[in-house]
Amino acid sequence: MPKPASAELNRAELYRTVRLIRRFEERAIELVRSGVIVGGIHPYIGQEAIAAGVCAALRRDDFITSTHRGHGHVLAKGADPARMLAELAGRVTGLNRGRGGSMHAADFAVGILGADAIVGAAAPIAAGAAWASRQAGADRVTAAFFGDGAVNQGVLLETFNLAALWRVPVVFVCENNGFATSTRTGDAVAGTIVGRGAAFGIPASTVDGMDPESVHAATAEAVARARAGDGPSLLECVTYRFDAHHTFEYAARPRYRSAEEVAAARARDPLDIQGARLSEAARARIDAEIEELLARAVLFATGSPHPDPDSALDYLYADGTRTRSAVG
Amino acid sequence: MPKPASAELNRAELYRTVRLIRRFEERAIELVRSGVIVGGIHPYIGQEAIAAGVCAALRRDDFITSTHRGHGHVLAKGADPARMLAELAGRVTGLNRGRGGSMHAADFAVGILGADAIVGAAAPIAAGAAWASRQAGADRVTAAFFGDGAVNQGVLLETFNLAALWRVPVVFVCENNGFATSTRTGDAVAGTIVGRGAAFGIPASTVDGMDPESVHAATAEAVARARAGDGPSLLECVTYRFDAHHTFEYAARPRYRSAEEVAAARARDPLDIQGARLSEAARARIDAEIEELLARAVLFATGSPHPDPDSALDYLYADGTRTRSAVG
Amino acid sequence: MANQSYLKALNRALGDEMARDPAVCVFGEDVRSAATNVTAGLLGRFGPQRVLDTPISEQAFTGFATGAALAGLRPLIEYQIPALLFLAFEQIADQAHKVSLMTGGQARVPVTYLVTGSGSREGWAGQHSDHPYSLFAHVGVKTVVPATVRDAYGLLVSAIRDDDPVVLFAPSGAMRRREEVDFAEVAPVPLGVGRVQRPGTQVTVVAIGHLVHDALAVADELAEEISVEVFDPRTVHPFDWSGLAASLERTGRLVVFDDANRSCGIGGEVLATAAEGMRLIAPPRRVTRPDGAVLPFAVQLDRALQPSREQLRAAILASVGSTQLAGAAHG
Amino acid sequence: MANQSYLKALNRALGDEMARDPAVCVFGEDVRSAATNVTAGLLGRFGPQRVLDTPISEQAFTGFATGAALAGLRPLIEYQIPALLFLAFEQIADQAHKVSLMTGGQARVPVTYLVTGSGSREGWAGQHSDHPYSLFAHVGVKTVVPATVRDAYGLLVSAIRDDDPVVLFAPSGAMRRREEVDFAEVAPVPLGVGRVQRPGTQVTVVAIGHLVHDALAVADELAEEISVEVFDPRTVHPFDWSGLAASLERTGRLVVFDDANRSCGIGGEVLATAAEGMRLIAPPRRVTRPDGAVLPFAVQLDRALQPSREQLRAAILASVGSTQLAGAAHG
Ligand SMILES: Cc1ncc(C[n+]2csc(CCOP(=O)(O)OP(=O)(O)O)c2C)c(N)n1
Ligand SMILES: Cc1ncc(C[n+]2csc(CCOP(=O)(O)OP(=O)(O)O)c2C)c(N)n1
Ligand SMILES: [Mg+2]
Ligand SMILES: [Mg+2]
Repeated sequence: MPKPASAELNRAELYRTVRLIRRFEERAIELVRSGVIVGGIHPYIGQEAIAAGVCAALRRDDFITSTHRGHGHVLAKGADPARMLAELAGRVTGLNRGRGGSMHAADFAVGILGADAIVGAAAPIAAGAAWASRQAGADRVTAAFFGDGAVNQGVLLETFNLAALWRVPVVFVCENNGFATSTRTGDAVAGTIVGRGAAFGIPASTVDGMDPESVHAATAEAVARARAGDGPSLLECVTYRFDAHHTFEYAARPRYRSAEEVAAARARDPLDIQGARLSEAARARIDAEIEELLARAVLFATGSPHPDPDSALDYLYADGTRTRSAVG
Repeated sequence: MPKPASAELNRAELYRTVRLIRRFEERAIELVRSGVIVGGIHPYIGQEAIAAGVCAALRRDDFITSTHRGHGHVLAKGADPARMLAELAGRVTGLNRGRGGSMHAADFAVGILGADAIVGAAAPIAAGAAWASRQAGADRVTAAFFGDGAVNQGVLLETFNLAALWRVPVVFVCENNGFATSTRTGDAVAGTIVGRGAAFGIPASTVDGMDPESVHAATAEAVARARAGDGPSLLECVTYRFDAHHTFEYAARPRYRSAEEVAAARARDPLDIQGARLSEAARARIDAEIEELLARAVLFATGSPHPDPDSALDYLYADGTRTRSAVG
Repeated sequence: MANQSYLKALNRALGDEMARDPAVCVFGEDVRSAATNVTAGLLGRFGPQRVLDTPISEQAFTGFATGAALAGLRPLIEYQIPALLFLAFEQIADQAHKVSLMTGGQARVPVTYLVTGSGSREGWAGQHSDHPYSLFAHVGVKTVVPATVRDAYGLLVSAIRDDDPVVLFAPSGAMRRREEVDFAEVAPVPLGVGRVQRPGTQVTVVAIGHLVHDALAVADELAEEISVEVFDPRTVHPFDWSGLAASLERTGRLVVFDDANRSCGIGGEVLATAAEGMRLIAPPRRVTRPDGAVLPFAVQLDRALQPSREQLRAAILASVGSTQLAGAAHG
Repeated sequence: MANQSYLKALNRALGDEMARDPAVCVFGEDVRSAATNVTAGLLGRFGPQRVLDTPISEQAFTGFATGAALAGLRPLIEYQIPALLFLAFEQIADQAHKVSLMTGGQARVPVTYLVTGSGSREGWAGQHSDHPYSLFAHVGVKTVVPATVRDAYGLLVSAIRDDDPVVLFAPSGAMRRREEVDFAEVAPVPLGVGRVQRPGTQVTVVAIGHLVHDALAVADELAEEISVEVFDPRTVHPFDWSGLAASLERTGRLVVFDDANRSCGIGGEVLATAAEGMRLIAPPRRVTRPDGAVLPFAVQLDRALQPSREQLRAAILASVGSTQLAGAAHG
């Protein structure tokens, strides 16, 4: 397994990413409450170690596809937090010019092919992009993020087969956070998640999804295998969703899990796990830096203009085709 | 494993079914050539042991779903060969009143829920019918037939998961005949077929699909498990398609396999394998009986009326709803 | 009489039918916890054998419901997003819909597909904002889009009792409506029968789903100048053509108000059918989403692509060709 | 000039584009053995890295092509049956179609979806006989239905070169057509531009796909009595509305001939759009499949539900309201 240039730097970097995601989500939730972000978000809080660990093992030119719970992936892959926040606020300065929002952030400049609101639907897209990269002679790798719920989607399993058959350089990252909305993983998944990868001959392993360094190590191995032309891997990162499935839950107060259960899970917080590996001073320095960065991001987002309603059909067709509008 | 009432009878019965299917297909191909059957058929020749063995282990009130290559399943489950042939010829006396044809024969009176032209699409329907039977308190079992190509269809894998989770009394029968049209199983399936069942915790085994008695024995076990409430099973029946993917191949002379390969496979013919277990006399008696039965079936089919064009929209809606026709 | 919500009407209709007919069962994601509230209380009343949480496997559980129907049950499936119907499209349009004809009438598939929250949900972006009822009308699946609390109850009851597959779209834009209604007194609303929600003499506005309420509001605004009839088809397939013809006999003018993409939508179908043989004294008009629209995330853009009251107002005025048109244009 | 078939036109266009642009690759079932013949010879010319046999996994390989397009390739997918588009509907309508707008123009998805043999194939029954082009027009995916050998070549070339997803339906009813043509001299046919296949002055017949040829035959039959213009839109989305308007300026009468289900089909869209604002001196008419039709297996029933020349003839006569109508009715 390839060692990072400097383990120290890597430690701090991983903590920095986890902290950035955590605080970004907390600020975003404030903006949902204050109405700046319309429609709510699916908070990534508790799962930060996965995005941080996976993306730390990727190059800038590697690709990822993300999910409805995708803020962490996008930030970890290197998108500008200010433009990400502007996207959540529906501003023209957003990553998608305000066309995508929380569930669809994309930034092709850093290899983020987009986040998908349809469970499992991005997996074949990731595999196709990975395959095409290899056809072009690049050693680029693609990581496809998805939840435990996605392993029950036919298209994901079809994609496992294609990726294995054609030795596609893709890393399948399953974030098993215990639930698909209110449904427990065990009530929806017969057999095991890793077993589903193994059935297609895909090397599959279970990883501690609360520890950024474990995730990074496992991903680095999978990425090395993919770059070497040895095909796909599946990582089941075991984690827990600390917050609501979606911010709409704040109103609904769901009964699918107890406060005790959540409290117990929170005892292993990726922020503390990685933070404990740094000196107090280093940690404080990073925390302060991130507060400032996010303060600027909030100002940037809230200060950016809303899109012009007359531009609503822009980009509908890539070649600029214009069809009929609403009133003929 | 429950022994059949009489092994002797069962032997003859199995041979009789194999012989019936083989000769039915041969007569049907003649009718395709003579233009009585329009659109051609997907011959089941070479795979008869599977339909015969599986259906011999089922009760009359058990259900099956079939495929585009379904004549054998339908005959083995007990549909009237004459009405089946009339269906292929598009006559009002056909099982589906001429509305379904070769790929869609259904006979609810003997538990045939229908054949499906879309690969894999009938599997969830079979599982749902099986589940509903149990809800109704019946110990009915459902067998779902599909080909090796179907194991790459997402809906089939989703169905494996549902059936395993809910312990549905369904037997998944995969007929691995070596090809999906012109594509070899090995070029389309990563890992193994039984491994795909096992991944969902479904007991899965590979069976000699050329021997009716092996298929019967394996199916009887799976059926017993399902009736006992122990859930689904997967049987991979290894066989070989002796004839064309579809009769259109007769014109196309495809190059995806050699004459030698076909000849070698034909050396193990289910008809001979089962025939060798009977006395010459018994075999001759059955053969003669079947010739007569099929001769009558051909007369019945060719002598039956074509449907009235004015009835083309009949049954479009089960409640008789009539919508607008072609010219307003 | 009590003040009831549209959501409650769906929940009540489903509960009443489950109580009335043991063959009715429910499949869907998070139906036990009732994430959308449509299935609230059903698990407790009817138990886990009739209220099933499914894995995220739309194709399989849609086909599963078809099989259960073939074996005698009357399943209802809840889909949390309209786009999920795209995943199940083959199982609905090519399987469930075709069973009756292709088996020569041997079988029926009484399954109800309930979409909780169709059309735009502000802030949920393009993959959560489709309004694809016209796709089902084209393939021929019975399709209903209730506008009112009463009809949400009456149409869901009829959909569940129907012997064919039926898709029911519950528009997000109608979900929060409330009406004074006693469900015990609401009769099932037959499929294929529309309703004049407001009588008028000069122009017929055919409005679909939640837009019925906007149409009524615009009709009230214009009441001084123009007498607008608001026709709510309630079912988009099969459509109540005789009801529409009767309305056009009165008014002779037609404007359709349809929150779906323009080309090949039900709005176009209504114009086409009226033009073929109904009374029209002015060119028919429609107010729809643009061709091939994808609703962008930002609220300003999302709203810009949905049909608006202003657009309807202008279309009505143009249709009547009244002097108010000039007035509206200038003022 | 050589006598070429429609199938050969597709095969030649694909081969020419693969030779011209190394980014073009082909995915599909049995494309190497060329089960449908559309891909005949391509494996030998371009090798296994550009001609890929896929497992029977329509959803995955459709999404796979989207991803390959995002990474710079121009995939073409062949589907052996129109119903297979239903399996991939979410990946096409909800993913590929929405990428450009939802990413704010960051990405494009140049994928071509080729359906070899759409509409009825005698003797293949209901699941092989759909003609669902109107579904794609409704969601907004560019959709072409070539009628002639030249257009099969010219439209497939344009579809492959287009930067958006494009569905091309090759009707079974057109596949066996032959024309004298030199492909080297055929220019790409721009999407969205129709063609007057036969000029006329009294009535415009808009015919889709293979029905263009039936329309021409009927126009010839009627030539003595009526001057029929046959307009072939070639692309159903985006539609050539100005071409249609120009034709109606000449004729003022409209009959659409469309081998798809009636409700919410392109036939209805053409009538609606014409009724909204084009010149019409008689009520527009359409000849289509019935509402929600499922084609039964038996040939007599299959044909009974497809639009016929007799129906078109009657519609033209009724539209022109000529005395021939009475004649036709009585004789
Ligand atoms: C195919 C599909 N079905 C249903 C939904 C509705 N939905 C949104 S998120 C979600 C749960 C997803 O669970 P999981 O994949 O575990 O991701 P998590 O939310 O836990 O991060 C569901 C059912 C959807 N978006 N896509
Ligand atoms: C979902 C789907 N994709 C493609 C087709 C076209 N097709 C018809 S039969 C066939 C091959 C099926 O192979 P297999 O499942 O092994 O069954 P077999 O023909 O060998 O009996 C294909 C690709 C189809 N009918 N359904
Ligand atoms: Mg989860
Ligand atoms: Mg096979």
